[in-house]
Amino acid sequence: MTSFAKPHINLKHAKRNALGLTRHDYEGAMSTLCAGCGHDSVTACMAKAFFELSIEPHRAVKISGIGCSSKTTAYFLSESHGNNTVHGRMPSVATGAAAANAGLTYIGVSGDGDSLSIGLGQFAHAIRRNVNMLYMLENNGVYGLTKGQFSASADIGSKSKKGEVNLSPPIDPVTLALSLGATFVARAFSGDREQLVPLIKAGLKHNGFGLIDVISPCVSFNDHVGSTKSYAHTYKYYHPAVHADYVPMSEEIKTSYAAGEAVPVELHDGGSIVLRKLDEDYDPRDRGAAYAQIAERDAKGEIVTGLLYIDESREDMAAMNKLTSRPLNTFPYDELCPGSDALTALQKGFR
Amino acid sequence: MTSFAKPHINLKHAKRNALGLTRHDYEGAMSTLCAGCGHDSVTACMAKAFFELSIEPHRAVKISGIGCSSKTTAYFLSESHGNNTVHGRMPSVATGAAAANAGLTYIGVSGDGDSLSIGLGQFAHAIRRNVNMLYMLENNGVYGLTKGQFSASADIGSKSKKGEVNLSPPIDPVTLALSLGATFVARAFSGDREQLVPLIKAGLKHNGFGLIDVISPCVSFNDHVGSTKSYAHTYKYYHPAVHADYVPMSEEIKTSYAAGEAVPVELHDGGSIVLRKLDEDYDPRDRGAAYAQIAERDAKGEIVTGLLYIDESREDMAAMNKLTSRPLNTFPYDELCPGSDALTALQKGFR
Amino acid sequence: MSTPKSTPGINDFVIKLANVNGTGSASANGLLMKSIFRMGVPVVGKNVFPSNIQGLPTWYEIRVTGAGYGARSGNVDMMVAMNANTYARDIAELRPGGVLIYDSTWPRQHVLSRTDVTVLGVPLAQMCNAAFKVARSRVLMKNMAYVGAVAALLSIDVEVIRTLVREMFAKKPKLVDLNMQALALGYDYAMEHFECPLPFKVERLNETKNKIMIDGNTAAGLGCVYAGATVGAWYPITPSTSLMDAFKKWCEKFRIDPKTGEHNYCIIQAEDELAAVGMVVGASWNGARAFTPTSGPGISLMSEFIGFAYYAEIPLVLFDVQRVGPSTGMPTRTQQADVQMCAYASHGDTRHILLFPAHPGECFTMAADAFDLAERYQTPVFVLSDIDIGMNDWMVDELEWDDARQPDRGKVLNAEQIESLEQFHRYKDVDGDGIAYRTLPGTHPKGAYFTRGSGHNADGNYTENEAEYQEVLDRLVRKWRGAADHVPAPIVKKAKGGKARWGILAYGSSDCAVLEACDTLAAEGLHMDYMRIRGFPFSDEVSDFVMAHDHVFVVEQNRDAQLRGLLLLETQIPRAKLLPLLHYSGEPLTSHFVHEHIKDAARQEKSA
Amino acid sequence: MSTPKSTPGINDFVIKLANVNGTGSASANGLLMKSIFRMGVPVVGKNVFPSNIQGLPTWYEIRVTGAGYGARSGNVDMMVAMNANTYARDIAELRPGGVLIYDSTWPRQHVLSRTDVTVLGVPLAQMCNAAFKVARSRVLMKNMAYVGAVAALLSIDVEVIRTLVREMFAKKPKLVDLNMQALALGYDYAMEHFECPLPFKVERLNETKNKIMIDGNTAAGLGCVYAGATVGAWYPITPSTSLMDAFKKWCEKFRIDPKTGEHNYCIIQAEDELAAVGMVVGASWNGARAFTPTSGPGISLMSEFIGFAYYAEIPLVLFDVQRVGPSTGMPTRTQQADVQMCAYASHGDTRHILLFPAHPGECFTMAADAFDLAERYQTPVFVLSDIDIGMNDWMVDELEWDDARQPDRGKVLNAEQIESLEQFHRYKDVDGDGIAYRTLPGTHPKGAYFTRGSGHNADGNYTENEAEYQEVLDRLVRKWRGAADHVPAPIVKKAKGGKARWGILAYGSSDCAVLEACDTLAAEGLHMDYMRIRGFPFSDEVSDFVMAHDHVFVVEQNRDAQLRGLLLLETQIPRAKLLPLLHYSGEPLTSHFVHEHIKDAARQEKSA
Ligand SMILES: Cc1ncc(C[n+]2csc(CCOP(=O)(O)OP(=O)(O)O)c2C)c(N)n1
Ligand SMILES: Cc1ncc(C[n+]2csc(CCOP(=O)(O)OP(=O)(O)O)c2C)c(N)n1
Ligand code: SF4
Ligand code: SF4
Ligand SMILES: [Mg+2]
Ligand SMILES: [Mg+2]
Repeated sequence: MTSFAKPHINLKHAKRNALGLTRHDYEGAMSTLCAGCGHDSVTACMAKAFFELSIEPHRAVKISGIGCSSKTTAYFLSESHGNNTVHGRMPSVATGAAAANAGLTYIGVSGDGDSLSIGLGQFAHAIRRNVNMLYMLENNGVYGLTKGQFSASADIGSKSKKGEVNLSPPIDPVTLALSLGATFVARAFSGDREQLVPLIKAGLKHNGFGLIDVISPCVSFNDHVGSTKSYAHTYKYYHPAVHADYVPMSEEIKTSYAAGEAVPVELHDGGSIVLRKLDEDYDPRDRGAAYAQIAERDAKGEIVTGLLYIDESREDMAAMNKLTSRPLNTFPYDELCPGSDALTALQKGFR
Repeated sequence: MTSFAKPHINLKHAKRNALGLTRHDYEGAMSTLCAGCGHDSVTACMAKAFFELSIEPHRAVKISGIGCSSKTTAYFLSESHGNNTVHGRMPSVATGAAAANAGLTYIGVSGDGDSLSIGLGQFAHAIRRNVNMLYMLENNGVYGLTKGQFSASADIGSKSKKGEVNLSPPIDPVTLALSLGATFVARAFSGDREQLVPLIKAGLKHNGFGLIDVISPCVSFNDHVGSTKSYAHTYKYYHPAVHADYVPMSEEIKTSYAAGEAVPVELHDGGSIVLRKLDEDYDPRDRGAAYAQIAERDAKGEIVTGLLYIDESREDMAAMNKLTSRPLNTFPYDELCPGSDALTALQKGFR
Repeated sequence: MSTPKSTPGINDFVIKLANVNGTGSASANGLLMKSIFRMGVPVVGKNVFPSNIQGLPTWYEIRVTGAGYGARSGNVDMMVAMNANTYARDIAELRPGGVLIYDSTWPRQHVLSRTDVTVLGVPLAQMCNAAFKVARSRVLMKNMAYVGAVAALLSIDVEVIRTLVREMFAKKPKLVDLNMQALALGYDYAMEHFECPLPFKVERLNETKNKIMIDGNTAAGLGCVYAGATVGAWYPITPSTSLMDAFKKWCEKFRIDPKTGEHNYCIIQAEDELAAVGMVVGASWNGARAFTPTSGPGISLMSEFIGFAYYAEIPLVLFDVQRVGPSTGMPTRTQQADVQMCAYASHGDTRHILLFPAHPGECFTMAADAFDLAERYQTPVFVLSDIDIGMNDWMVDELEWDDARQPDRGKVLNAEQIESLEQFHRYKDVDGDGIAYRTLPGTHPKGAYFTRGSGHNADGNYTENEAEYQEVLDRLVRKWRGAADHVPAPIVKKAKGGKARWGILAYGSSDCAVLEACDTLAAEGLHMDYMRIRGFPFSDEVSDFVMAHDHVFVVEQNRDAQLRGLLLLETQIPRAKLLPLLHYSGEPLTSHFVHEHIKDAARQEKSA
Repeated sequence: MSTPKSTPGINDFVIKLANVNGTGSASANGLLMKSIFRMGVPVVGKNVFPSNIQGLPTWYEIRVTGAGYGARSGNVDMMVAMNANTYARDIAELRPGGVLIYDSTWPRQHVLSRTDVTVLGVPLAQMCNAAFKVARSRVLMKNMAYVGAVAALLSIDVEVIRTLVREMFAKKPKLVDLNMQALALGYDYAMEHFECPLPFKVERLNETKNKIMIDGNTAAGLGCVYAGATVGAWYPITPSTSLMDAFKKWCEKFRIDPKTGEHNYCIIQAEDELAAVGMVVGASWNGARAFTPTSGPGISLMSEFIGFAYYAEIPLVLFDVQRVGPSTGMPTRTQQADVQMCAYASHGDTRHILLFPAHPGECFTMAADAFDLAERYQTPVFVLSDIDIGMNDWMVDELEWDDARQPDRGKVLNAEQIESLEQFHRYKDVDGDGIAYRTLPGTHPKGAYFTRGSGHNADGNYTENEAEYQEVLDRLVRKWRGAADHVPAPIVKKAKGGKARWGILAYGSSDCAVLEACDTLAAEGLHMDYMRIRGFPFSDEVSDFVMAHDHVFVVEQNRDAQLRGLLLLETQIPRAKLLPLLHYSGEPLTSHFVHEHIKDAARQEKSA
């Protein structure tokens, strides 16, 4: 909702990134979400991460579905193209866009309703295809925009604002993604920007589908006592297991890490994601173990966060399709059309 | 395709079940599938299981999507109502049907294309709701009816008939169902009727959503060398881990099992499913452990089969909805309509 | 277009309240409206809200109409301007001579921009900040405070408001006092500072005696309960959500066994609309009365299943509470732009039954009719409501129910009937009316058949044979045509004083505006006959009505004249007779709009 | 209806081959047809196959037509009856005096049922069992054996067949010998036992010189390559699957860098049609030429996204290879019953551009046109083919490509153009043609805008304002109307000898049958003008054509006269002028059907 313009004033001494841009250059229209909504915190983290990575805003593309969360693509990076599509089907639009031009940075923003009910199929299949994008799932356990129905991520026993108790087992995006072969799986909390900003940077730099499931409380419909997605509940039970940050190629990784303490994962672009284990026995490189650990702690009500799994070895969609590195949307026509002679020649086979 | 009637002749001395019916009474129209198709074996097992359980055919309901697998509902239980719906959306129709009358036995038949691509969302959410039905997923790794495209269950590295190699990670119905909280999860092979028939019986008697993922080779499009869903490959690598059979209440469980060898799981109707562990260390009562074991062996190319997980404690959809035990579709109208006096009374609130 | 001309008077004026979404204004405004209703004076209320939870502009319009009209008039006589972001536009909308009320806590430039209106400042924030401690109360109580001021200005009986407050907060007595206090703040301030009441004001009448105030979704949900519906499946979408909320509420009241706590209904929140309609297909096929409420995007997603139900002949009741399209459009604004889609939804040759309720009263009755028709014709039936009907409180006649009414379950064979048959043929036209007999699963072994969306013959068997396929397809049209005389019949209001040359056709929420426009036009000497269409396929009456006039205006709330399109496709009416009169801004239609357009057309004809 | 009367003759007869699905007959039958084509004699081939992989009945019809007609005639002069399950029906279909060929290995009751046809038994199974060892060969080789027999009876040049066999099995030389042997078996048997050739037979001509035999899906896939499409997303569905198979094949031929192996195309098998169309939306929005092939059920599922693309103004190319509806219907049979759905797909006020290719040649050209139109008008464009065009091999003129042709990418601003703008307004009608300028992501910071399916104004900003909303919606209709003169123009074939009183309108795969019927009718003294419609919205030419005639028959392959419906909705043509002539059995239309209906109508008019 860009109907209210946010005044855009760059402070003279504001910090500038490698492109000479300030934080303000990464902002968007004024948010129309409820005051205090977790999604607004996530939006701020997005802007910060892009700023710190010095990504040119117009070389980024924001795609979303429908929901309060999906609206937020309008509230950061006003110089990026945005596409606020239809409910639950952002992944397919992002997939098509990424096919057309693999040279831009793709961010998908969605909600738990958008991704886990109507959009479950597309979410799962974008993971399978390993589309090169950052997928932010702003998870509040409810349908915010339609006023508070349970979503599929609501936990068993969690209470709605009206007092109803959810009985169906939740779909956990993290374990689901792991079981579908996802290559970058993280969980975070909108209330912890120190953790989230570096995760976003790592996700943006990961080559393939990067999922960040952010618990992002809905203050209007799911922030009451009895809700397991409330701010208070999440604050109490979330547990950072693995910290991750992106280190560009230019910055040499200076420290040499003690074994089991921090590990650099080398990226496509020469940079690295540095993993710092806060839980010694958590291994974000072993899918099976990660799954088991998360499942076990989930069962105890603990919310394990951080970069829970990473695999830089798998090909992304572009590579699996042997896509040329030149964007398909800029190919000159004469390289695409085989021409009349070829047409004459091939028709010999039709006689 | 019931256009070809199968001659229906009961042999005089044919074995009869408790209802006095013979195997023939559980058959359907002549199959129009390819000779040798795995799905026909599954169909035969279905008929046998119903016969052995002495279920009245007209008290069973068969629902399916679209695909060769989905056609098979016409080929057994000709005295049951069948509903061959639209592609991928059998689960919702089954859910609605079960809501209308919880007193019948519901069987859903689907394929890997039907369930894991277009139908993934419905499949997952029927599991979450724990709809009381048996869900047969006849899994051949391809789209049979549309002539051999890869389905989402195709393994990485599996080859198509034309020689293409699949690169995307498979969606495994078993691990997916486990991660979604399914209460009865089995895997089987159409080539092993000894294992499948008892599993079907157990699944039919389970109170809730019973998934049987049957590897059921497509002889026309996915039975070649290089395919991991071919008959030969499956035969070689499938491994029965847990055998399960249904024992009705009337039949006392005679043997007393040595610890760790066989365990009866008590059912709603008073009968039991008796689990016999062929793998000593496999525990079909521990979701996390089951998941980890299957994932580990899958990774090695081993196809673990049998009743891989069971949980009789969870409420099914009817119970979660506090549904009356009387079928909703037979309620007399005067019990449903509050009448004119109530209408007058309630309208006081609208002034 | 010119603005309306009539001046406000006793029991004849419009109050518009401009608020910020999420500040609790809607309930205060509703209370204001209801207090007038309780004074026996007819009211029309329209809540125009944004697709947002908090912060965007929202408006509430209350028309006080002693004459009992049901539409917006198009006037604004009093504006309560509570939203700084929309001041300019709100003030501009006020008619010359109108009254502007604003919060004078802060100086406001805009209020000075017009000299032709009376500006009344009330220091609402200041008073509330002084009186209340909690921040949230300070915001909320401003609403009650302006209600008090308005009550004083319009001489609304404060005791009536107080009673309403007590009822509203019956379960939260603390809130009663707070609200009473706020009410008094505004009331007293107005009495003290302004000359109360204004020349236009409320005076007790006795015109709301057998009336209720209800929204269409609540009424439709209630209608489903009375119809005996037992299964409801849905996916949340504005503006249909409250229909299922209502069904749930009534079921909880009437359908839970007090002893066992068991439910004789089942409501399923589906994972999406594809699943919601699939659940209805499953439940209906299995013999329950089942339905799904949704809006345009939902119908688009349901299209494939709708075609399946049409071809496999499964009853289906769908409520499309229409909102502004295309695509996400304006999800909290009103339109009638799904008519054509619903009439022919799905690929292949398909045609469906549509019902067009004009107000919440008909949402109740047509909900019940829809189930009868769906089961009688074994086919999808759409109830095409819209956000104006569905989500606004309308004053309507008290709902009635005939206890002798029995549901029409259509041609369903019971066990005995099946037993007596030689053989059961699912799709055979036994009675010559195009409607075949059906059986329900579980009834009898001989009644089993195989339902399919693929080619089938009269026996229900698979076929790829031309003649067999066509036999079924041809019967389906015959069956559908047969419904023309069984959908609710059109309602005709003849012009007074004999034969009118011109007519009007309208449907759904356009009704009240047209009725009023007819009166206004008649007063100006332009007499029009008016027919309101209530169902599709059209009965012959519709063509007869049009043919009896030189021209007929077809009033619709969409851009593409969609119902006129159905008339072109399905009747023999010459195109030139049907003049489209289209309104598609998203705001509920005003009588003024209809009146002006027809007057213009008349003027042009005369001058031509 | 009576059966056709003309008797077969040299290069003028129909062979029908009745087979069992999955026995390899289709390629043998295709080869038979192609051999006639290579002899310079025009042919028409129709493959009627079941929705099944193995076992159900299938038919192949080859019309030999020296006159070069393109449709089925409606006759059967020779029946090769290879399917015991359909004997009765197949034999009945043969015209009196026709020739029946059957496998005389086993005695067959049915072949004796008619005395008015010549019955020729060939012991195919017996000969093949004797000659071949492998079971599968025995089955497959029966097909080549009957090809040999037919060749002898019709004096088809065996050397031509042998060349074709060699080409067909170029990569599997072992199979060449087997097939040659089988061919000889049948040929020799026939030469020995029957009087060869028959009175009706093939004689070399020179009428296929600049012709090719191609199916529409292959041609459309090729057209996408020539149009410069780079992204194709799809979900498998009969009968559109082979379109994407073809695109893939041509891309592999032309679009892989021989050095690096890199692809400059991307084909994505989506998880369903909802995703397939979403991918096309994403790719097109991002500036690639993208498309999706599908059939009716797919369009139903795509409806919501189609409305999004319409309203957000995103180019979209959709191929709907139509099959028989409603629902799953008869998925391997042909129909034109998605016309109305495609014209108005999605909720709210929406209208789209349609193209109607009549044969594979136009599938090629219109594929290219579709991308130009979609990008020019920034909207969904549907190419409405059908299974008859899409999956049958048609004889058409050699395809041509003008190397000077450049794609029309529409109004896309490049970086320089954006740089020079004061400000970019996404949805502003700068040029007065209703078409706004668009920008592509990544081009320039000033070109960034926010695409949405929710209410937006000319700047692309979110709005719930009535006037702003309407401005965009009104422009959309103007834009759409503007396309009327840019879709492929109708083609008119005037009756010989001046003004005809009656006309015919048709489109798509009905064309050839109508062309032939016109000739036949003319020969009988009934002269008709014929217009073939090739695009929607309709240009004025269409109305002018109809208005110039007393009556116009609208020939369609659907039950509900869907194109006639579009004419009623979108033109001023009086209803009575448009006489529906409908065929919807699922079999490709015959010239006989059209001829008979119009003749009857003429007779009735005379007698009336
Ligand atoms: C096809 C369709 N169905 C339903 C809706 C209504 N709808 C809008 S947002 C939403 C749920 C959003 O939930 P979530 O994705 O969790 O976002 P949140 O608002 O909680 O951030 C729904 C159901 C829609 N827009 N489109
Ligand atoms: C909406 C829709 N899209 C596509 C199809 C085409 N289709 C029919 S069956 C099928 C795949 C079936 O695969 P699977 O479920 O694995 O069944 P199998 O034939 O392998 O047993 C597809 C894509 C369809 N019928 N409907
Ligand atoms: S309703 Fe909830 S999710 Fe939506 S903006 Fe408000 S707080 Fe955020
Ligand atoms: S195509 Fe494959 S799945 Fe289908 S019937 Fe044949 S063998 Fe079975
Ligand atoms: Mg949410
Ligand atoms: Mg399959």
